[in-house]
Amino acid sequence: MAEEARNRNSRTGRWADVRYMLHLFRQNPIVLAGAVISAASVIIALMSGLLVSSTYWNHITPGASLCWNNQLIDWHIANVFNCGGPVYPLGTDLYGRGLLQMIIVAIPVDLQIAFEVVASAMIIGTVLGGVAAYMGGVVDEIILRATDIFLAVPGILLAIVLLVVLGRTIPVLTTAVLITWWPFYVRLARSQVLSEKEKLYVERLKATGASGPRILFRHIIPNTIYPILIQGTLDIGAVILTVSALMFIGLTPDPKYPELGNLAKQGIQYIFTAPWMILFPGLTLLIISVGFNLLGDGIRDVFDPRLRR
Amino acid sequence: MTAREEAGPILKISDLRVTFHTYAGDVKALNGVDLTVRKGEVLGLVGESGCGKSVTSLAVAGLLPPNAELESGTITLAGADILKMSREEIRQKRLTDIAMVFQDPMTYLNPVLTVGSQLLEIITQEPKLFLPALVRHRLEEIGPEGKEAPALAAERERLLSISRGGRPGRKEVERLARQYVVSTLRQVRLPDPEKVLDMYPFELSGGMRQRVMIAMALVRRPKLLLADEMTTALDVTVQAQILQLLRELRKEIDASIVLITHDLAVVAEVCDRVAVMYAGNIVELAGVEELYSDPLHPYTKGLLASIPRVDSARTRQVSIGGSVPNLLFPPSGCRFHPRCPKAFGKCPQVKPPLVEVKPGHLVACLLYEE
Amino acid sequence: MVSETGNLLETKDLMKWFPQRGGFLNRAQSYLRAVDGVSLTVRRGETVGLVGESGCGKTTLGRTIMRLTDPSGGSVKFEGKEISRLRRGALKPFRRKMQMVFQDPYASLDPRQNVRSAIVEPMRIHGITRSKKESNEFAEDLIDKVGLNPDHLSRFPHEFSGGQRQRIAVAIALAARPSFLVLDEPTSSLDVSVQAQVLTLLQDLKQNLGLTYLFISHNLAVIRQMCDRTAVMYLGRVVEYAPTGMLFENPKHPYTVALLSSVPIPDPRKRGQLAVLSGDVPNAVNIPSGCRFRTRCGFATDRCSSASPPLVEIEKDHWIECFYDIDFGRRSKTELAS
Amino acid sequence: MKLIVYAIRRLLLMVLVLFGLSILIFYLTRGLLPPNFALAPYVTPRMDDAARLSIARSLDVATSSCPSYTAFVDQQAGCIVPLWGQYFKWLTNVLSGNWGYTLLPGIAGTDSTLHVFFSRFPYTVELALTGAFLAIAIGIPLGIVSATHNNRLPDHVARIFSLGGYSVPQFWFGAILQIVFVLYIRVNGVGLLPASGALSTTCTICFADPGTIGTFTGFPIIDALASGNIPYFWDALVALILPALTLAITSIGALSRIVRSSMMEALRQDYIILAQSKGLKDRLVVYKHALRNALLPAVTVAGLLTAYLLGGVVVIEIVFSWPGVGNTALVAAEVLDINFLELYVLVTAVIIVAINLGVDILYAKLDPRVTY
Repeated sequence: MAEEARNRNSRTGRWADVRYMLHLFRQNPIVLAGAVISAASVIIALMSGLLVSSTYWNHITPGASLCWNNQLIDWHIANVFNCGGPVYPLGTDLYGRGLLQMIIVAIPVDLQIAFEVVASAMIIGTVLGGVAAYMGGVVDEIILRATDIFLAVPGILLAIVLLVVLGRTIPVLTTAVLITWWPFYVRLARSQVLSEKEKLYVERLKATGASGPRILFRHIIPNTIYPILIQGTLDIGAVILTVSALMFIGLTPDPKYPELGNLAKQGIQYIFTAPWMILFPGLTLLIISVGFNLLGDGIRDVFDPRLRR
Repeated sequence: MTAREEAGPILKISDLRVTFHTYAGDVKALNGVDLTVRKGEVLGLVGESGCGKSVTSLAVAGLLPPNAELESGTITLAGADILKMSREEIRQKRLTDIAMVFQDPMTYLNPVLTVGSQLLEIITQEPKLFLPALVRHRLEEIGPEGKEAPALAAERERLLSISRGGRPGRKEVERLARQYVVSTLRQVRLPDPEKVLDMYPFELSGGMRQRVMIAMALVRRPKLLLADEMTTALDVTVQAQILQLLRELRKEIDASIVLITHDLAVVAEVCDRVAVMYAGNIVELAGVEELYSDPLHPYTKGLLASIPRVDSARTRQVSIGGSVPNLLFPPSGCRFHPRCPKAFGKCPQVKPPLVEVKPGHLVACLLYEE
Repeated sequence: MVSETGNLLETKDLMKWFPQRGGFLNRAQSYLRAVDGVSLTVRRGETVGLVGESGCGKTTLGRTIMRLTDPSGGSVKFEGKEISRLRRGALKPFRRKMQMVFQDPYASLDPRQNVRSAIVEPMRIHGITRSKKESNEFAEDLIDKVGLNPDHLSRFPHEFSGGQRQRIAVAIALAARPSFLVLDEPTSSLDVSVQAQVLTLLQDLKQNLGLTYLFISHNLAVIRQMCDRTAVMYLGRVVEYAPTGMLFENPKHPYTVALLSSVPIPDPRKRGQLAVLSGDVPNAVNIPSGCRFRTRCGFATDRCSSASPPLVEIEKDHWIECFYDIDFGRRSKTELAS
Repeated sequence: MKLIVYAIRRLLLMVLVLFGLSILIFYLTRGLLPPNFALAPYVTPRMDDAARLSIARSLDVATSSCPSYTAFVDQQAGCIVPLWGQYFKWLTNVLSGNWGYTLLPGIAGTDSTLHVFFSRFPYTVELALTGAFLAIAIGIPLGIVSATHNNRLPDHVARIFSLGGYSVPQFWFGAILQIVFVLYIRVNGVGLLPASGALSTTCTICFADPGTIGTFTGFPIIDALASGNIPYFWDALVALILPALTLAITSIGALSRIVRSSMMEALRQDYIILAQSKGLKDRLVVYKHALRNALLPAVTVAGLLTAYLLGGVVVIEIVFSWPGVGNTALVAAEVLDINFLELYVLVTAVIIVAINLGVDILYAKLDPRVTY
């Protein structure tokens, strides 16, 4: 009833989505927090080079190894070493590098991998999944079985194998994570297109004489892109966690490499003597991941017509 | 007919106002609805989509969604005000007094539960409430004392002891409930009811599903049956079957029926009185023959003229201009005035009251004000 | 059936069977015979009604004629040319001439496409207009023809009411300058007061543009008001085909009679006259032998179950698929020579 | 009867998928690495070049016309069997259980890869199943509460809890638990819970001397019970707490989200209105009518979750020094013990595919509408 009435209202028209989003933000400030956090992490990543030199991670300050001179936090641990000198707000790591600076250098590394993986997975998934669903038959079967094969292996195992075989470099890492990720998008896009192509407007376009590619790429895919974008937003966090986990278990190009999981890895050995070393990089990962997840959840609510009242 | 008209009201709704709070704004769905349903009558509630006919029935059953706000009004069912009741009291009313039948039996029946499970749960959740009826029904089935098999005689003894206050076992209640439900399914002319109990809704045809839904209502022996677009999703031949069933049932049960529909032909077929709704108001209320032969409200006139008829040769369609208003921004005064061919100066300013212009014929239109 | 001349569309023994897959190899185990041998002619300039209950195959027939699904057998001739087996490219000129309007106007519009772009798209596909300016002018002309105004062109489907949306769908269908429209339940999802507006619009357009309609509906009243000739479908076959007036005044097939007498009439003085056809429509997978209506027919004989009744022209232009000429008033029947 | 046909069809499909996967894995490990890597698990340091060449020939890696081992290592023309030729021999070896000797440091050459894997695999299974059990036991009720209290306090709490679990790095959360329960909550001079390993004796609630148990199934908890050694059983159980909790907390989100959304979906359905209109109590409406429908998708997710945890425990095993295959896989990666990794991938794949099949059959049993 209310649905009917709203549809008929020309005044709510195109601004309905925007207005609804504002309404949601008002109702649910957590979503707003998600948007702020993800925006902030992207901004920090973009400004990283201005804040800290991008070669900072390669310097070693032997005298400042594992020290804490921030008076604000007392760790209550017997052997915390105060190195004096410049204040390191989050302490230093094994190589005497300031942890705060390292985190700032590491954020763009993680985000870049995540964005690359998610964007490529979305493109591959949408095209393959869309074609599979629209064409059906043998094409569908082949694409579907291919995803089955990749989905039968836990992603992290496949990534380990790839990194071992192809070498521990960032491009290999990105590829390895992408290889474990694309099948999900094929499945998602396929199911979206499958239900969308049953809609009457597709039938109408066929009757009009529109060609298959035109219907698929100009009409169906633009109409199914939102769930895929939402999944992409949610997956930024998950990809960052996977990448950092792979780095954490030691599949890094360089032990000093500025990546949040790798920073945490150094900390695990000193977990009882220098707990900040694992605490802050992990916390950064948590915050970024929560940010994107909250944002994704919020956008999903915006575009879920059934939740609207 | 006359005896019915003199009978007292079973349901009385007065000045009911309901607003839905949506993110886009407030939808003023009901704008002061006044309606009475008499004992034993079939009242047709007609109107187009969004006129508030379904909202009215949901309000009576206490099933409005959480974003609906009851701004004013009273709903009196057999003397008790429903709107003043607690959630639990309204639930009890739904269990025993008010039953609803909905449009699309496919989506309204739970797909993963058997028909039997969905029918029996009504009784088994509070067996005490139904026990006397179950026992009475079974005793009637067994018949008076005579030369029956000893098993039946023993059963009669057991039943009599229950009716004197004895406590039956769980199994006994379930058996009685099953027998009771089977006879209700028979009452809605469903072939092979025993088998239907163990079937899932998707295994039944549309007409059978609708009969199951009607049986769910009848099991409770309700005082008021709200049938919301009961035949809309059905094919004409099945619709004819259901309408015939409805005509037969009204002689067998003593419930008042409110038939909510957009189809004036269905109303003409089974109703005693008709209320026409438009944009949240009752605009006209009259006996069925009176309404069809002498409609007063311009909307009713337009509506009747715009129905294509199967019993007359080709004519050019007459239609009401414009479309149903958006209730986020309802028209002022009489809500029909923007589409009304007879609108005049006062119409946008004054909301016309529902007044009786002829005996038993009420209309809400400024044209008929003295 | 009728003389070749003047037939815009002609189907012969048209069939659409949907395989019911199952078993180990997922082979077709049985077929759902949605359309099971339909021969129908539509003359230039007329409106042919196709009526029947849900599942009778009327929509599938419309889709098969439109080549939205490939027929399993039989032929479809449009302007005398066989189109049921044409490939994509060869079919395109016919796609232009035949357009379709669907039941649910909201679902039949792309929600992310504005009205102008939706109307212009068929013109582009078929190269009907040569410039953007020309397309826009034609779009404005069309939107005016369907009773909306040019301001509406820049809006999106969700900004319109049901009736307006159906007007837009009609405008889009007309954009390819078709000569033939399949109207699939065009007013079923609309309110009564709006339904009449759209029906009137369709009648006017037909007259002004010289269109031919195939009007599919379950609503007998609408069919009576709109159509020149009417075909009644039951379980995938046309059981009666006659000029509309003749069909409604003097139905000859027992199913048509049952169908007509189960329609309630909006007049309380005529209440209680509904005749009730008992039982349900059989499953289209297990169609009864012989005459498919015999399981519910009050006049069925042994002959009905052993052989399929032929299509007989019982009076001029009035075709039925039955062995008997039944006098429904006196409940007597005479055998028809086939 | 029809169900059996369906199951057999799915089983054949499953074999097809595993076959495809074996090709993929074979290509990744053999096609991308020099051919002598294939030899490593089958040769011992004392072998001379001639023996190595003959092993290379017996594995169908070197051609019979290859003149010498050096020529093979240098990949001279005509010396290496084309990949597709190598594959079938590889597949035969794999299927007959001939995985060669392990290359793991300390035991290299003395133990078979197969034995090393299956002696450590039970630890991984035990951890994964406990984690999955906890995740399901917490996640499903959490999702239900979230849906029935939509946008009210319990929903917010449940959402934050599941979202937090979903967003937290596993290794970090494990480490924090270690810091808290070992470093900060100390009773009698030792941490409350054990920090690492599958059997720790240094924690407040551990038995100091659990003794030993026999090996029956390889699963420590089951073997301890079978040996009647309750202290050992207790210590093994206590050691599971932190790693299993980490696993559960970080996986709950996936489950509770799907339960929440499918439950909300179910509660919006028309049949809920009919159930309410019949005067049913809320309890019956929610738990009989809505939950029955909402649990259908949850079954699929719960099955998948269990399957994926078998491979997804790698990180947690490392943080908690858990003696399972995940921990070993990393060592294997360091020493390029390709066969161990292949075995790990294939075994988990078989289990994942099998669980998938089981879930689909269960789903078909639960939903009367499903036809095969």
